[in-house]
Amino acid sequence: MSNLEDLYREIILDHYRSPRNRGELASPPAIRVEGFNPLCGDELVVYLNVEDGTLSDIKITGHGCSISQSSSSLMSAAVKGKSLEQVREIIGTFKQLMTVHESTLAHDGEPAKVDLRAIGELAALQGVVKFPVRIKCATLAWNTLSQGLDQLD
Amino acid sequence: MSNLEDLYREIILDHYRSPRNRGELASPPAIRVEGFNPLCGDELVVYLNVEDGTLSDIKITGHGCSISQSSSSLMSAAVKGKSLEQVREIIGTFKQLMTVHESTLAHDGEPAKVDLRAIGELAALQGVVKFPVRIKCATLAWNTLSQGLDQLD
Amino acid sequence: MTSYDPRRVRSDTPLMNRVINGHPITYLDSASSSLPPRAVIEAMSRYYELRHANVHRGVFQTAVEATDAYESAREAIANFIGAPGGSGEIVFTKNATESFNLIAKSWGRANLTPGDVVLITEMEHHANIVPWFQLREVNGIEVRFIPVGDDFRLDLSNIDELMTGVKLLSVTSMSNVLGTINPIKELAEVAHRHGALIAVDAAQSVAHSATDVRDLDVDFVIFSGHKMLGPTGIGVLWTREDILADMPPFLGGGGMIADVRLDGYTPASGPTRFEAGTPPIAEAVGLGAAVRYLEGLGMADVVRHERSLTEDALTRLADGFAGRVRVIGPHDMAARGAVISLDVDGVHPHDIAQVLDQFGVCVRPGHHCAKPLMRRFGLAATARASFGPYSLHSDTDVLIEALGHAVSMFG
Amino acid sequence: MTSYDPRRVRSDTPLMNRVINGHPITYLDSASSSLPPRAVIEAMSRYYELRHANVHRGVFQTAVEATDAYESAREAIANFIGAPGGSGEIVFTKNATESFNLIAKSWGRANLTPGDVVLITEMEHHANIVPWFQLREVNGIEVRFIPVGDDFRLDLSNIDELMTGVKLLSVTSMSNVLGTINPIKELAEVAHRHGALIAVDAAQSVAHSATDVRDLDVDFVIFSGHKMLGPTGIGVLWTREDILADMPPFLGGGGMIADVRLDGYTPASGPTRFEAGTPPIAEAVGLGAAVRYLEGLGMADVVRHERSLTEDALTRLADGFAGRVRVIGPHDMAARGAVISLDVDGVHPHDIAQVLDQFGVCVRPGHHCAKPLMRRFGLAATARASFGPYSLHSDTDVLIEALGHAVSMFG
Ligand SMILES: Cc1ncc(COP(=O)(O)O)c(C=O)c1O
Ligand SMILES: Cc1ncc(COP(=O)(O)O)c(C=O)c1O
Repeated sequence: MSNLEDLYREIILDHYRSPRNRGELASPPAIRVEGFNPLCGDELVVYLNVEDGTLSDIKITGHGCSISQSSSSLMSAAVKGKSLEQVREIIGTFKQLMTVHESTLAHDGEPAKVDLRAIGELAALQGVVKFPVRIKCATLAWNTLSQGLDQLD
Repeated sequence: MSNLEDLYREIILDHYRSPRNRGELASPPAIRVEGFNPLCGDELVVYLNVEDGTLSDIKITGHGCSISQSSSSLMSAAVKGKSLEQVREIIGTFKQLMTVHESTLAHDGEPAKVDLRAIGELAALQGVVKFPVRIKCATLAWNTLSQGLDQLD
Repeated sequence: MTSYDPRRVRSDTPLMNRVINGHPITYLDSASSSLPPRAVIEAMSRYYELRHANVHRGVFQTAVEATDAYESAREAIANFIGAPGGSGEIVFTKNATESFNLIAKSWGRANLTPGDVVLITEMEHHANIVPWFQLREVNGIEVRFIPVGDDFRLDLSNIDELMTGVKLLSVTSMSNVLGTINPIKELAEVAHRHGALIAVDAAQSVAHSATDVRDLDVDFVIFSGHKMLGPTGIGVLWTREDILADMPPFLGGGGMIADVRLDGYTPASGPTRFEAGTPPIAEAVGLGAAVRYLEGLGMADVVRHERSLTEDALTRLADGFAGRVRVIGPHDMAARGAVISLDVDGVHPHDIAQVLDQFGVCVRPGHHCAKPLMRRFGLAATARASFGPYSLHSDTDVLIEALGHAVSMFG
Repeated sequence: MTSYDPRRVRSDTPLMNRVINGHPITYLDSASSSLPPRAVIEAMSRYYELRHANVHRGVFQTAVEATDAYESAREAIANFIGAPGGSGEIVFTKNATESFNLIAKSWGRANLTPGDVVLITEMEHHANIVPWFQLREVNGIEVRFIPVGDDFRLDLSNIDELMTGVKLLSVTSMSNVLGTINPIKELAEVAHRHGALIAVDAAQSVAHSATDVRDLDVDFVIFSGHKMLGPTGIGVLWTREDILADMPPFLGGGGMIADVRLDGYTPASGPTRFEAGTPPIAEAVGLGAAVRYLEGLGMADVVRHERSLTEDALTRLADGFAGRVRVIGPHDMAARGAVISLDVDGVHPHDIAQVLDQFGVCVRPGHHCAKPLMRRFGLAATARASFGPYSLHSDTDVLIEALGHAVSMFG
């Protein structure tokens, strides 16, 4: 069960049971992006308010498994109120976190270093990499957010 | 090699090298029937002249393996000049000859009895039943002849 | 005569020795794909070791043997489903899905014109939906659905109205999500009364009950090898000889022709017309072995055993979780099979499957290729457990225990 | 690095132990289907014994392993043919024939309009002819043939004229009857200069020479598992990612969709859009093992060995039978492969194959699914001998001896 406890850490279950920043924002002005995982049926809608280069508000609706739901909740908490530059940095760090395990296996080199302290609660998602089929659950919200930011350019 | 010599008896090779009744008949009045074995590419055309209930003449053209060619030659020699009733009897006897082996295997009962003396040289084709894939070569001419007779009805 | 014992089937099945996360495997995903017995695996290995060759046009010994093996599999299947015309009515495809595409793209294109209706049901697998949508794009047919009631059964109250304009009724014999067994014989009678044909998706039923196409009086039956203890890579289409004879070719290539010229081609007759290219030879050998194995078990005994497993599991699921576990499918045993879809309050099917995996329990989360049905019941996914002839009551013990962990974990 | 030894390949191949009519088998029918090594047979058995499950939507351990095994086979094949876009360009089909039907019925229907020309050759296999005739029936395209010269090679003298109106040039890399190897790189250049795409039937070449789709600069490549030491029931279509992205669905069903509603469906993207239903999972595992086995041999060494076998056999056939044995195919070794079709004066190919079988020699009589080519040379059939990586010069000894018997028997 140790693996399983790695996956379903208390923080994750907490965010699953009580997701942060759940809901909608009026769009426009908010950016509205849909995310979809056809294999699982997970669906998300991410709403973004950007003001003066800052992600002033974020709301998320949708349904999915505990991993995709908690990941979106953790994400929303991590990026809300941050500058767009910081948001992009957090996205980058998260994606690194999700590939550490695989790249270590694949290239047999130095594992990429992720500064776990810098990402706070997000580190709880680290256990997902041991379950490769679930990585796409964890990344759905993040990819959707990225798409939303791309619309700003 | 004993099996092989059973298949390629001297009579068969002789009919293959010097086929009897090869050629065409003016049609009409002759009945003209085509036979075709799509798997082997064997092709036959059988011409029949019927007068007063007698198969007064038969000619065959086409190409195929030694079995299909010799079988058609042996057939032509066996049926030429015979009454239609006799021809149908010979066809029946030949078909029995071609199924003796299979039915013996399939039903484990008494082998059907074929009077080998009654069919003369045709008995040389008996070895074919040991080579089930070649049975369709041996029967092509006979099926074509049957179709021709059916046109009389 | 038969002495069916699920424990013997289990010991015949190599994958049952698998250990997963420290636990012996508890395989509850036979509705997705069944586990082949040693006899099937070895029949294919022996085929490759002793007699593999391409079929149909060979004269040499192994080519003759390979052809015989391939054709005798066709006969075994014809026999298994009681095909009145014998092996000449059995077409080998790559899976059940290709079989449906064959019906739609050959029979459908030739026989349906704009406005004609193909009637299916809300509980169909995508394999029996998408080919008809594709045909609609080119032929302008209408695709109509028989609704599913709140009791998870077909709502046939308006069936005669629904049949207006219908040329084909295409329906599953058993839902791969709900476990519902549909009244095929009755539906065949309805279809024929309205001058329509009936196609049956037997993918879920063929290894779990006896199939007699003559008794059912149906016109097409399709199924897949890998759901009946056979291999992947092979499916079956059965149809009546007279229907088959009039169906135009589907895929083109070698084997399905009588002649090819620079200016055109003449198709072959019989099942080979629909078997373009080198067929799934080893797969047919494996499927033939699977059918012989199933016949050895005796389908009547298999049905009885799987009913008892299902009934027991339904009772324990209803009793055990204080109402948190809901079965999406008929709760009574009248006309339902050994497929149990679960919706667990507060636990997503993905998480259920993940937790259960830690106990070696294999259940499938997802929409099970039946999205219209999922939408009908307002669900994105279920966690589905399904039994096979090797399943035991002890599998249910492990399932219930593991499910308990999942439920308490997500509190 | 590699140390290819055909005798080791032979000892890896269980069917080589077969005794036929008292003789050890002399297998000379690899052009029809090759004999799989133990590694391929065992990879499939192990798959069924240890990790069989349906792919794609499973969370439990064996479903994850089965999916990984299936997808890693896709990667192995992408690698083997140098697919620039990797495994996302590899579609699994049931055989080479289905691959051609996929091109014709998906890409062809979407991209060709009445009057557009598909240019093929007189030496094509029916798999690369009939699908185009079928497309002609629905789309009104023109199917045009590059002629074959008396030297058994493509007559390219008028190629620029022939290219008028051509949208697709579809051509075999090696004739399965003549052994002729066609200049694919040159033809790709011609096709692209005329704004056409080029599809390559690599069924005969893929296990007998290295394939590098990037170097060849082609647009589609198709081949079959069972001709490359792999199993039956699986074929491959490779095409460039950008072409694949624009191709509409082919067969409909589960797995190939992103969504299905009561009123329509949305197809998935990537190779899965073309893989409806449960795919050939065990077959992909076997094909992956076959590709790894071939890579272990080293294709350059295999080519060298098969050239030497062919050259030797051609010489001995020309010398040995006082002109009674005619090779239907190029007599020199420039651009020809290890397929030798024979026309023997006074002995029908069926009879040759029958006599040879008595000596355990497997050769294939017939039209080899290339009827237009047979007509071109006024033949109904040939007897074809073909080599594989397990063939030895001693096979030719037995062939020549047995052929001697056949010739003298028919005097
Ligand atoms: C040149 C060529 N193309 C295509 C095919 C068709 O392959 P398959 O029968 O596996 O579909 C063959 C095999 O006979 C072939 O030799
Ligand atoms: C009811 C039903 N029909 C059709 C299919 C499709 O079978 P296959 O994927 O083997 O084509 C399935 C399998 O998922 C099924 O459950």
